[in-house]
Amino acid sequence: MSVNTLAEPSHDTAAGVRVNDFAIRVATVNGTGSQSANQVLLRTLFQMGVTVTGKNLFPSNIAGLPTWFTIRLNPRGYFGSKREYDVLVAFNPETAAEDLDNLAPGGTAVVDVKLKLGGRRADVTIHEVPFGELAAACCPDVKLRKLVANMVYVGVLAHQLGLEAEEVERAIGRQFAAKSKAVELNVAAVRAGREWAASHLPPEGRFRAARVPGRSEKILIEGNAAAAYGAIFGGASVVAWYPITPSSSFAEALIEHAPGLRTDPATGKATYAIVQAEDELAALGMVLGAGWAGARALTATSGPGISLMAEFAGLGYFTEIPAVVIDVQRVGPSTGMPTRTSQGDVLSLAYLSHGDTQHPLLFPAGPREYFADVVAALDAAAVLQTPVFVAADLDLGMNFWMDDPFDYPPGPIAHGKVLSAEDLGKLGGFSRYLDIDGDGIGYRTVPGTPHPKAAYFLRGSGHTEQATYSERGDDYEKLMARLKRKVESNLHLLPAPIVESVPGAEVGVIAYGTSHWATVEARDRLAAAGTPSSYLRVRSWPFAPAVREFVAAHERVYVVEQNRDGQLAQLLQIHAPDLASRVRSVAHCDGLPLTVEAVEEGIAQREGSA
Amino acid sequence: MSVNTLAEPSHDTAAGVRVNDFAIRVATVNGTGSQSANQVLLRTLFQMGVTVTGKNLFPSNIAGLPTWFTIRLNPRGYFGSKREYDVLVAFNPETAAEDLDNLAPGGTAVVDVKLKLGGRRADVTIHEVPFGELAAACCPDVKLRKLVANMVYVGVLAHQLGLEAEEVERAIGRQFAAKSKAVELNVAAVRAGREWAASHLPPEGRFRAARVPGRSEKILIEGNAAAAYGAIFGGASVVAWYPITPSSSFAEALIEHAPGLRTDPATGKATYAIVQAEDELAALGMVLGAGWAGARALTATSGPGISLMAEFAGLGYFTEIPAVVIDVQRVGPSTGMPTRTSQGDVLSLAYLSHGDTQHPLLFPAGPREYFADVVAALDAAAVLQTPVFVAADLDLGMNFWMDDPFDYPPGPIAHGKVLSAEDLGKLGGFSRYLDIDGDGIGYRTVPGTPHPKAAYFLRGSGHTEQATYSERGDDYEKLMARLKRKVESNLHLLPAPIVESVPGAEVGVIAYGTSHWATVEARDRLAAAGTPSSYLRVRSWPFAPAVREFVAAHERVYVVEQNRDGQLAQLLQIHAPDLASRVRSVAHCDGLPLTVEAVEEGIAQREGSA
Amino acid sequence: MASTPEAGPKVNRIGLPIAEYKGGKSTLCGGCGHDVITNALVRACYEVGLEPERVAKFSGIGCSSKTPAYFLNRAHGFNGVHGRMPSVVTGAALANKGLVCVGVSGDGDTASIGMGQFIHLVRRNVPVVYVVENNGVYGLTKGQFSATADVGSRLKTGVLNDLPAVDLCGLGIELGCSFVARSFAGDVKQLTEILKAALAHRGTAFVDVISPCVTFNNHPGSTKSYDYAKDHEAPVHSIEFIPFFEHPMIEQVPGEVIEVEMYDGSKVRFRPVEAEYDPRDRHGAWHHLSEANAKGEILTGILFLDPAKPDFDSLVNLADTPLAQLADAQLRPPREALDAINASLR
Amino acid sequence: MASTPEAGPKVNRIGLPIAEYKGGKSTLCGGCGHDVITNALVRACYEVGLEPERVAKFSGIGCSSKTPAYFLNRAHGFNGVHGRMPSVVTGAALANKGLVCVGVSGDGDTASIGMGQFIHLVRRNVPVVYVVENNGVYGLTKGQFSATADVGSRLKTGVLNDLPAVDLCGLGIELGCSFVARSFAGDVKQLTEILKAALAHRGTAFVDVISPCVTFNNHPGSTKSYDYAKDHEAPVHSIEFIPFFEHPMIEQVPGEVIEVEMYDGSKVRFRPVEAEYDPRDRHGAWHHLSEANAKGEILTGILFLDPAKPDFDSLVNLADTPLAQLADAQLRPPREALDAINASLR
Ligand SMILES: Cc1ncc(C[n+]2csc(CCOP(=O)(O)OP(=O)(O)O)c2C)c(N)n1
Ligand SMILES: Cc1ncc(C[n+]2csc(CCOP(=O)(O)OP(=O)(O)O)c2C)c(N)n1
Ligand code: SF4
Ligand code: SF4
Ligand SMILES: [Mg+2]
Ligand SMILES: [Mg+2]
Repeated sequence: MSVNTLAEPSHDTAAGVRVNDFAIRVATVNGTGSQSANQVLLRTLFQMGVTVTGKNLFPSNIAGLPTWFTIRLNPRGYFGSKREYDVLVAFNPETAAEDLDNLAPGGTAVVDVKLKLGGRRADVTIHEVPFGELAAACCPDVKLRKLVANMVYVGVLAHQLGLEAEEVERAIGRQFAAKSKAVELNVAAVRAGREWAASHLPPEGRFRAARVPGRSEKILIEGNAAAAYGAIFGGASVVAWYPITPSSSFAEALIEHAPGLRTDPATGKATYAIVQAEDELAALGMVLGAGWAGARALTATSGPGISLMAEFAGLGYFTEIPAVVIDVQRVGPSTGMPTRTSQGDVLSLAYLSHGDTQHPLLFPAGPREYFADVVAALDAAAVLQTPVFVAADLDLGMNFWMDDPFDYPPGPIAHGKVLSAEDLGKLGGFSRYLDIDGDGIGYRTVPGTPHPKAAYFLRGSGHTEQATYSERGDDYEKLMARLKRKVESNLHLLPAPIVESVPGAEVGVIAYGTSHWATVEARDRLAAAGTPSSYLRVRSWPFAPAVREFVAAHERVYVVEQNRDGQLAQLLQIHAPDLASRVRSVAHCDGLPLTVEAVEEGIAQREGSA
Repeated sequence: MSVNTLAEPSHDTAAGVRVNDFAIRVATVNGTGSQSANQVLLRTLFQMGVTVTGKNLFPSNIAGLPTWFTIRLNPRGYFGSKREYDVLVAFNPETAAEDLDNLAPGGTAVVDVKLKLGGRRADVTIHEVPFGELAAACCPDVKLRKLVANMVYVGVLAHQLGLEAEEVERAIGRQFAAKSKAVELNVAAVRAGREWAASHLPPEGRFRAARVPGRSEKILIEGNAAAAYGAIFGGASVVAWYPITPSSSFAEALIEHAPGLRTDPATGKATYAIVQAEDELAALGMVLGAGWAGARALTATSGPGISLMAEFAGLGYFTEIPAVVIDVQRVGPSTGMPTRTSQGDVLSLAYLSHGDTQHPLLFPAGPREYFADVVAALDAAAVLQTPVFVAADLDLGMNFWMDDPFDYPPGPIAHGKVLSAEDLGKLGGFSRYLDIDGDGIGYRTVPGTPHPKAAYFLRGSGHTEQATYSERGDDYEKLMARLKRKVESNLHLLPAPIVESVPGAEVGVIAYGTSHWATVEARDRLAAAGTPSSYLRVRSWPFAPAVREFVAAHERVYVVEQNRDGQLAQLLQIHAPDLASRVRSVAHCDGLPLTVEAVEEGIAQREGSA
Repeated sequence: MASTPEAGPKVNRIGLPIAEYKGGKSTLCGGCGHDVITNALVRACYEVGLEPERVAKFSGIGCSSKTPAYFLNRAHGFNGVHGRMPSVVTGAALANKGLVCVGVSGDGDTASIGMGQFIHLVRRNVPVVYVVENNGVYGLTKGQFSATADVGSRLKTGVLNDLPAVDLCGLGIELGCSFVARSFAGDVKQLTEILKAALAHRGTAFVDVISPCVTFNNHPGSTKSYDYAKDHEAPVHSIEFIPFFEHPMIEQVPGEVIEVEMYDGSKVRFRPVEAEYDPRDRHGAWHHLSEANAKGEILTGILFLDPAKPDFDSLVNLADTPLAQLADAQLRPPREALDAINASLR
Repeated sequence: MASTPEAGPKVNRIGLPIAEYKGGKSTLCGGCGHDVITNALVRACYEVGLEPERVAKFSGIGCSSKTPAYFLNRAHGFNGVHGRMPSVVTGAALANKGLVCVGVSGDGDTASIGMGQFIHLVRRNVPVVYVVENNGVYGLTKGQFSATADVGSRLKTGVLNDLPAVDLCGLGIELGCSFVARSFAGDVKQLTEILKAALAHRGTAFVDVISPCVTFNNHPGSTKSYDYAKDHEAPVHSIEFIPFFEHPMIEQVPGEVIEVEMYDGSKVRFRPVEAEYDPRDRHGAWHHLSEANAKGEILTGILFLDPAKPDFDSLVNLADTPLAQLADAQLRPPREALDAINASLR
């Protein structure tokens, strides 16, 4: 994904009206159906072609706690988050006052009249809406009223923001799919809200959404669903998982979509297996067993699962088994904040397991890339014969993103060096761990290959090139050196960094994964304020040579990431010790999607004292 | 432990006879009783006051595979290993030829006459001994003959090396403790060997051992046993473990020695609990449960166990529970070489668990220090309220080392900030995670404290200073910042580095743990060859300020360690990025105790190309 | 009993009102079975007059595992990691043998990820009241099947479970667990008596409670719904718990009633519903349970009970003073002892 | 049978001599029970005429777990990490449903660290012959007690085990494992028949074999020694395995003999020693076993058997072609499918 793919002309108009350039925050209680309402809002804007992001901030329980949904509209194609919000729907009595206090000056708030907040602030517009009455009027069923009330605020906003009624209704249709009764009910509720607003509020709000033409190709999707499609098109055949937020929706999307796409038409049977394991140790064990036996195997988890997978990860590395692990990172350590985003597992992933290891990592930034990275990881794992990790995060995985459509995987499926019975017939045998091709990668066979010389014995203990047991120091050293070489001399298999060189810039900025989006915008702001910078987006580790070159070409290099310790910056300092003093960490992690302001301030501060 | 504590006058004599300055290798088959014979040899030399090291190289099975025992005698107080050996006892038919081929030119070999190796090399002295006959003669019981044959080689060596007969017999007495029949039998076998040698071999060998006076204070002990005493004197009260080489002998020594030292005299009951857990996850879980409940809790394991402990380690860090984990490192990743030594877990330990973590590490180099480090770790864990890791290794843990006697722990037992019911009565309550003292460390209470305000709720999820649940970004950031500060501002609780500054030296050398011993000697050799160097021995991580100063004071700093990737060097590069280019890794790991030659060549080579 | 209207005390045996046994506000879904169990725990602790400070609470991760924050605010709590509560309890019980350990787990937490540790806890007979709030799903991760889901049970999405359920009570009996009970969040009276008996037991008191997840597993087609459990519950006996400090109302035990004396002198009286059900008979218990499972019945009650089995603390021969409270002189041998060791190593 | 002297074939049904079923040289202690089991496995595979290349061997870590290197050199092997063999087998069995999976584990590997995974493997009925070489100790780490050590058993050092043994067969029966057997390395004939039956089973065929550790647990005072097991073995029946490709010698099944047909058409005939022992009766099996354990008897034989229980591969509804052998066109949907997805996301 390139930078600023969605740039569009600014829509700012006169008279202080802001068009397509503001943020809406909806504050509700979870488990009350507000997610559907928020999805409808987001989808409507998307359908109108507006560059839009939706960030769901939800608690780690099932019902009854505060949740916030933030939608940002933006005319310059930015997908980063910003600290402020301009429009507020305050629906949660517990947080309403605080939410209102944090509304940007000049903003607009839609609050339940019952909350009696009308007079709380003079510098914002506060619309008090009788949600209860409106819901009651359009929903005879008392049980459903709470749900329906959410759609009433969609209606009020639709009026104030100028959302196209048709698109709202289309969005509702999609949201409730086949359930026509639900569609009707919700459409009615939106109408009730809109009508109430039309007769009680000023005709137009200060914040308006306007259709942007030429966006018909874009897609809107949750990151984990994109990754599930990646697994399906990447040819994954055995997937083992254990439920954990924020990775579960990956497996659940797979369970939903695989039957339609990967059922053998002749027999109606599955060309894949999805197993809910008893825990993450077992999930990776299954993946390794399957990968060894010739399947394209994959698991998805989050931090605690990664910790539990450490021993098996070392086995996979040391015995050279293809495997893919998706880590949808959340805030750690320990249980941490399970419903908050982070890039805090980078160091753990890179060196997962005791002993010397080094696991390739991929860092997708958006859904289209997440799709492609899962495909690439499956291929790289097969070719490199090693566990490969896709380091996603909650922001990417569980939020809905607007993106370009998925690309069909460019090449054929890569299976790596696998010998068939015929090959063995010609060769007369093979040495599993012998580096005949000089690329560090040996040839493997899979069990069941019908040839008397096909078998080898895989073991997590020391072994020779012929896969026999060994406690010899020289065998061990040779093996370990080859494992290092194997990864480091085949970096072309991993997604390459994307570089944007700005001639004359002293400052270089590096980001990766979802840190990209705020960084893009922060760089523009910094450039406007007199600090131009070059940019490199890391898409995999170990670092490609271009990363070193980039650092070498700049006086000061800021590594932007979402954790406490600047983990990728540390990897970079280890990678280029002679340039380590140029590497500065702009690490920020409070569990919320990274904001433009955090990046901008982080760099500006350090530049100030540079 | 200071450098060269055992320096003694050189004993080299004329006529090419080498006194107290050579290495003996005994090559046998494991499970045949040769360990006792080797212990007797080692112990005899120790009793004669000779500076001696014994390295047992054994396979990862129980019986029938090759094993080597190497004893080095040394007049300059060095404890490092060297590559060559000068005296060989070739007792294993399978490896005898190779063992003989590797004997240093001019060396002496004692081989079984049956092996017919007498004529294999002209540049060494080969003594062919009829072990079978000699054993048969002194041991009527056919079943025991194989065992007894080992003692016959002790007798032959005793004659050739000039071991004092009394000391040999005293050593046998100790080895077989109460079993007087075994003592008799073995003494007879040694005599048979000695007598045969007296009548068949030249009166004196080229390699001689001579008594060194003034060594009566020294002790000889296996590292893990020293650590077990450390646990006993450190006040450990709950120990959970799961068997794994090379850590099991720690727990087994504890089980052996604790009853005599930690039984309540009044009741005959134990003031400790030792539990064999069902695996390492459970072992650390028990330790955390016990530490939280107020015990001084500890576990010992090796690499695979460390991997399995990752999740719990993160919990301990994030919730601030005192715990000590001893990692007796072996060669990884995965099962690797379970009976070989390594320092390959350093990075894993430092950052064990997903998310941002940072665990204090201690690096003992010898048994006396291992004892002290376990005591220090128990204290540091209690005061810092965090898991502390003692990073030992197989070489230290499972070999017998000569050392100065243990020091009684200097201060009282440190319990850290624990509030009693009386304290609470005065204070009226407390906030578990509030940093009132400004040192990053809060006050804790233990369950069962009889005060209505004593309780707090420990959770691995986000929490406030009052230990209540929180998903607030600012609470999280504050907590994480304090955790970092807590460790980094209390480094004085960890053993300080030992520095030896050589004025004018451009080169600095850093080592840690057992890498120390070969490094000491390699530095002397390098200095003699024209490359003087300063030295810093790291004894804990995070690094004390002195480490940075040391790097800053030298042009080139070599970090000597036993792993593939130069893990401590990496930690140092991260610690001092502005000096990172000075840090060079001399990493070597083939599973054998680090040799002087590996260090010397490693540094010399890099110096050559510097 | 302390709670009978006649006695009607505002405070219990140790002078505390029930409010002192309460915890923080629950954040679970309204109607969740787990909240019912929380209340039963509060009541049981109150009625047996436990000092709240003597209790230590434990849990893993899940909706169920959140509940220790919702009872006994005056007791320390340890909400650890997923599936590993047993080891944490084991360590704490060793550190302080004076604690009354109460653990709350879920079916996912215990029967899926936690299976190994659970079995080893039972094997050691670690003293703890171990409650599983069993809803057949992973509530907190939004309703996937757990290992206690029955064959043929369906999720709301229509997904069918085709793997056999692990029966934690059957497993407990097979393993010789010294106290095995099953109850139902819809049967608070029975549940409370069982919990009181569990608190009087020394060793692992395992209590599996069917605790419907109203959000993800309370629909028709589920075998862990309130309706299903109500229709299929089959108590093997009625239970009366008589704490050690109270005189039984009826001194004479009627013939068909089985009375078992617990470790602390309390008594449990069982009046069989299923003819001849004797909770002291391990074979009979396994047999009954296995047959009931085959019929789709949910057998409830204290299914098996062996108050005499030695618990882990006694096997380990712990000092009388809890290890956590030992004086320094008991923790560190004197200087002479080290001198002797040094001498022995020469 | 293929091995009877009359038939005396140098090769088996598929034309292979027994040498083609052998493995590398054992590095275990001379006399170790595990080596006996290795030989029985070689013989069983040879006699049923298995193509060695169809077999996949699995193990964890331990002396026992080393043994897959000592049989069937022509089969792939996976010697993984300690206690986690079940998950690895599960993955491999899914990847290639054509494999005959044979796993060898130890009592430490399965009953201590591996307990959780073992139970979940059994619950899924993963198709594998799962052998536990049970010596009551951790051989490879020098003889500590494992979770199958009996109460009262003593180590050579005198250390007493005071924790109850986990009975893996009892556990298997409780969990509804579809094939539960126990044998003894001192009873090779029975063991070989059991292994042949296990190879003919589809689902988890669990075989617990008392396999004395001559170095650490074969002394008087041990309950897992050769002598103890010889003295206490109590076979419930004698077993005759009739492979699908052979005609039984006696066509007519005598009255007291129970014949069970296996998945591949082979037959197993049981002649009860214990009166009325019926291996198809789960309740009876549990009961017998439980009583025998109480008496200190080691019940051997195929204790329970249910050839009809669906195995995991069939529950998962796998394609006919093993997943590992699918063509690219079956692994990656066509371009149009992705176009349709993109369109659906607009
Ligand atoms: C190691 C790990 N894996 C996965 C999770 C995610 N997770 C949280 S709760 C839970 C299951 C809870 O199920 P259960 O124990 O039945 O509790 P319930 O919510 O149903 O009460 C899972 C899988 C986790 N927290 N840690
Ligand atoms: C994670 C882990 N913990 C501990 C060990 C050490 N270890 C190796 S084998 C073994 C026990 C083996 O016992 P068992 O399975 O009974 O096999 P046996 O040697 O008795 O045949 C242990 C604890 C290990 N390899 N990995
Ligand atoms: S999701 Fe289910 S288990 Fe969790 S709180 Fe809600 S009802 Fe209870
Ligand atoms: S130690 Fe025991 S189990 Fe291991 S090989 Fe020797 S006899 Fe067998
Ligand atoms: Mg549940
Ligand atoms: Mg064993």
